[in-house]
Amino acid sequence: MTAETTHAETKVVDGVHYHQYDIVIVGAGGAGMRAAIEAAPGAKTAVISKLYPTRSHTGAAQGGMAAALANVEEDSWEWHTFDTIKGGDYLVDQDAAEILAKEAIDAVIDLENMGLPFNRTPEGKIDQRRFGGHTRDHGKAPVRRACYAADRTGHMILQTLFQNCVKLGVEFYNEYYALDLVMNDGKPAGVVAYELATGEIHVFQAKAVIFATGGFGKIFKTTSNAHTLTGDGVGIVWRKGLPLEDMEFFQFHPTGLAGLGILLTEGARGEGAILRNASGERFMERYAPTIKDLAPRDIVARCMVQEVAEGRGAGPHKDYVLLDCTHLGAEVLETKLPDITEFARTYLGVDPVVEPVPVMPTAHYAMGGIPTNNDAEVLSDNQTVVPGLYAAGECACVSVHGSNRLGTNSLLDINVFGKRAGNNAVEYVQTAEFTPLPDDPAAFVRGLIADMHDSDGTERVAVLRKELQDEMDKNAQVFRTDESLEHVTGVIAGLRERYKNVAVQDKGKRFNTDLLEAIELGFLLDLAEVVVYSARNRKESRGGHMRDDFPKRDDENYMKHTMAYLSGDAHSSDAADHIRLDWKPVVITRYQPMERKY
Amino acid sequence: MSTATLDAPADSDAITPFTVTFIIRRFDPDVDEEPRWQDFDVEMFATDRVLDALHKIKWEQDGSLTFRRSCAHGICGSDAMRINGRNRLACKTLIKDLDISKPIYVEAIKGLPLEKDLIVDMEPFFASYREVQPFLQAKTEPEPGKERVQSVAQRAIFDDTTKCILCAACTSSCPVFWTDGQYFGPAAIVNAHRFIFDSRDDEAKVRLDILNDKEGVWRCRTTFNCTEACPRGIEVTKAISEVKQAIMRGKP
Amino acid sequence: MSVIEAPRTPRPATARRTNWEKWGWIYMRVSGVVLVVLIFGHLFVNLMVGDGVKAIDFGFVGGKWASPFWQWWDVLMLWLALIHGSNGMRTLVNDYTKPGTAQKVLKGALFVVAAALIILGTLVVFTFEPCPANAPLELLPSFCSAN
Amino acid sequence: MPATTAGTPTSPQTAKKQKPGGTLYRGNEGMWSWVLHRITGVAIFFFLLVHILDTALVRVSPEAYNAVIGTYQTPIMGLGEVALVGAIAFHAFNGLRIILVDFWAWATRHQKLLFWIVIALWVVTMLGFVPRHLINVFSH
Ligand SMILES: Cc1cc2nc3c(=O)[nH]c(=O)nc-3n(C[C@H](O)[C@H](O)[C@H](O)COP(=O)(O)OP(=O)(O)OC[C@H]3O[C@@H](n4cnc5c(N)ncnc54)[C@H](O)[C@@H]3O)c2cc1C
Ligand code: HEM
Ligand code: SF4
Ligand code: F3S
Ligand code: FES
Repeated sequence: MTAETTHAETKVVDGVHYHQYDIVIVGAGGAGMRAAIEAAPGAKTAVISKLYPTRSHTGAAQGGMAAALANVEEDSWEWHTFDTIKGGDYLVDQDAAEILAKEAIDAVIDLENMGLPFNRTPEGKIDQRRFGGHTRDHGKAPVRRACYAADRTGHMILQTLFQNCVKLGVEFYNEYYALDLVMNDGKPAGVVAYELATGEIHVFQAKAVIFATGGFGKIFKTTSNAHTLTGDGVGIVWRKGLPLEDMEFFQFHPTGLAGLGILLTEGARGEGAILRNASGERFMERYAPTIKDLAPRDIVARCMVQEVAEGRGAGPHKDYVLLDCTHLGAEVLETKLPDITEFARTYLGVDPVVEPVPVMPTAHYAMGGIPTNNDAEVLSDNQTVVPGLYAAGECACVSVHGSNRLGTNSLLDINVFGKRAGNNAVEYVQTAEFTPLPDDPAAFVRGLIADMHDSDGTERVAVLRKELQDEMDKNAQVFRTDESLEHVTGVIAGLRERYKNVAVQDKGKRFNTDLLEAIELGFLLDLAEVVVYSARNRKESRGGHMRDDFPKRDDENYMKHTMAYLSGDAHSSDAADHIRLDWKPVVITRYQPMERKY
Repeated sequence: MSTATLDAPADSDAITPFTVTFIIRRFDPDVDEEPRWQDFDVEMFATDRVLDALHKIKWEQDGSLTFRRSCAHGICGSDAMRINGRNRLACKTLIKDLDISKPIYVEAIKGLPLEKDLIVDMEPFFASYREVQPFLQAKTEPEPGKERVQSVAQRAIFDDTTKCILCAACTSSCPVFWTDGQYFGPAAIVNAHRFIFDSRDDEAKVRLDILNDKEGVWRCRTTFNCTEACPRGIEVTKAISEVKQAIMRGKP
Repeated sequence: MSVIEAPRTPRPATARRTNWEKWGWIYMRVSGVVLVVLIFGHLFVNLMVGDGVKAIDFGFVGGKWASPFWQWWDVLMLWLALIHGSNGMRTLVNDYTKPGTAQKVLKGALFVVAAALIILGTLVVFTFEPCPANAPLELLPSFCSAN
Repeated sequence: MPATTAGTPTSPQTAKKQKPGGTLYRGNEGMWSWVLHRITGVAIFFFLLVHILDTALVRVSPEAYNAVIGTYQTPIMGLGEVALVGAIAFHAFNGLRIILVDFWAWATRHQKLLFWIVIALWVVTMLGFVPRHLINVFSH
């Protein structure tokens, strides 16, 4: 049928394949493909993805994408800006939030015009629905702002973007793992990737590189994130000595299926579902007497964990609470919440119509990541831009989400900043020259792979990873104290030592996923260390970061972004030896920090 | 493929693991001439998924076992494979829904070139997907800054086929596709359907023309394997029939 | 958005032949419905009425074909069934062989066989002589009695 | 500009060996009805070829025709005719089922039920035909 794609290679030296593109995009999720749609028509572009594009985790998103279209009721992007800032517990850069809210409208319309099948109003316009934290007139009442396509908004976004990439003939390198960013003279010179199918190494020389590699929820055990969300992109940038921003802020969504972490949308509680402990008590009444189960995500998550910690958890191991939907009736469940109903039935064998569903908070979204400015340009410190290096999506931190992201704002983020990254990269490469590659740009990756491949170590990847995830869940999840963080710091240090002795069993070249899991574990360990280190340093509670020993927000000392740098000996076991923390001021334009009350 | 049994496992079932035998069709292109079957015994809980079993094998017994997976809850389409002779997603197939008194057979999907263990080359699959022009082609420009208008009813016509996650469970279950792999296959037709019946699209004719081909819809022999294999519950054969009728009518 | 040319411009008109696949598909269905009547009628009259298969002989056939009704019935059945069958066999050939010489040969053979048998059958039915000279009278249909 | 470039590059045309096989696919009514339809279709086709040729013998001579048709009346061929009629009946009824499935959404959803109706009709037909036919074959 279709002529087989042959990607132009410039040369093959010592088994390393060289390619040259103006722009290389790493990651083919929502952010990566949105960037590609801007970049490909304007410059020679390649998209490298470790998964087939449609496998990216953007496809898992259900709820919707926020934009003040005002299709069903009065709304304005200013209100959206305010909600975003307040939702992020005022750690949001307000100029960025303004861009997000303002460009949201175009972002949604772009998607519709590209073919996204949004649900419609009776007049045939894009339908909108309510979502947590989105209000009219600065908190007066909930507003219908989330544009949605059934409960498959993320799926539709991912498919639509992929379809348009097909239309534009975007060049994809699927199942290529980017493992290194080649920097030269403070500028990106290219990306080194490992081809999963063959085990060959490819060097992509590029004038501009865009990272869009998604999140890193897999540092936790219980997570709504995919197995493949191991934070490779963030880790690659970190290893280059570039900073990471606000890494301590991770969002825990209250209602993940217990033990599995598969997400049950906030909409369930919106429809009236109730959280109960083992004795059937509606415990949220005790913690939040007025709004009860509809308290913000961070608060609910914290209360659930407390119930379990105090022995009131349900189940054989008393390790979860129950989401009771039985009083909603089959009708509401089948029509309004069909997906979660199916998930509960399929994965827990629990029918929400007749039984309460076991739930526990699940690691959901990384607010932190690679710092960028509003043009999606990566920063090497508080303001210096790395020319030609861009980041967008969950791996980036603009920061539009501050310390707590509002539901539906991430699908928005990937579209707005993905587009900006693409456009700006095109503009940049018009005038930029290729940065020369060093003599052997693949040296680092070749070494990494060879070491891993040939290691005769005794440690197993799965064992280390499980220990990391278990300990992160126990110590750095919803509740954090200096003690728990100190403990997990020690654990990570130990794991990093043992990681040096890790071995893979698969010694083949082709589709060596064993080897890949080992490399991914390296990124997980690095990032977990930064998360914990940053968290220890923030002695306050704000948004997704809840310190039991410092339960209050402390604007005086901590109204600022954390910037973590890799310095010194990256392999030393003591984090303090190689992580340096700094601060970056929060951009405040219009809204002064207030106490966050709903 | 909604879950067959809804009865919740008795509590004791849920907490006592039992041993399940998996017989997996292995193929390592570096050493094997032909695929071979290999047994693994795994401790499982009733609520575990086949994907969990594969992970347990990979992580605890044999690191070289190779398969694709990502989301682990049936939305990314990575892990279509043949489980006890039928195409399913490993992450959506629970142990309790299988007969564990007998070994569970796991093998790669059929009809696409086998690369390693449970991994096949998906490129021919995506090639026929691309062939049907799976993207919106509208001749009229919408009002600047506005959406194209589409009624709720117009949107409903193609709703079913928008659910596709391109997992290939359907195409690789199709007996016609197995014979020579030239047939476009149900997934490509489903994705063509999604645009042919979208009121905003103006190029339905072109797609109908593409599918009115030797390797197009007429090769479908209504065996319904595709419909039964689809993890998203898409009525694939019905969609194919609708495309056939649109071709006969000459318009959607 | 499209600075580069959309990669999938409609296929060149040359690739668009008259589409036999569609007509083949429709034909299978139309002929199928008609064949149900023709074949079941044929089977019923030949196998169920009277002594069934035991009663079939030259005389029986001659008796039937004396009537244009049965002549046309059988000719129609011949045409429809043979074309239906050969087109069905063509599907099988498409499925189980790769494009190439072997496939061409098989399809050619199907065509030749079907065409030959259709011509043969049609000629037989219409040029059939129910009362050939020199044949023993007891083998012939009853109406042949007196020459 | 490469014509289509939305795919994974694969190593230049390494003619990949297709390795079919593995276990038998466990399809349901739809697949097995198709298998039977195909087998019966082919069987009928080959019978038809022979049947046209033997019938054509009426043009040769009454003796020739009767000699050949006589073999149709032996008990063994009698059983063969049962098989033939069984095949035709199934192919015909299932053919009608396929046509319904093709043109009627309800039938597309209820194809399994229709398959069992086909089987039921087939059984009824055979119950009507087989005894009568076998009596004809084995009597006299
Ligand atoms: C269950 C769930 C529900 C959600 N619901 C909502 C919602 O309703 N509304 C909302 O706004 N947000 C929601 N979110 C959040 C939102 O979906 C994600 O934050 C967003 O989709 C991330 O998109 P992305 O493009 O940054 O990354 P992803 O879509 O995760 O894509 C990452 C890409 O990077 C590639 N990649 C990674 N590492 C490498 C490497 N080393 N080399 C090459 N490629 C690499 C991957 O292959 C992939 O293509 C939800 C998240 C989850 C988990
Ligand atoms: C009795 C009435 C008949 C009906 C209702 C009927 C119906 C059909 C139909 C609808 C098909 C198409 C199947 C599909 O597209 O999936 C078909 C295929 C076929 N038919 Fe018939 N048919 C009949 C008689 C015959 C006869 C007499 C022959 C033999 C000469 C025959 C041989 C075939 C063959 C070989 C196929 C192809 C099978 C395949 O592709 O799998 N049919 N039939
Ligand atoms: S139609 Fe169903 S089975 Fe086929 S690719 Fe799409 S989701 Fe998978
Ligand atoms: S399995 Fe194949 S034959 Fe048709 S009904 Fe589905 S495409
Ligand atoms: S792992 Fe995503 S569909 Fe199974």
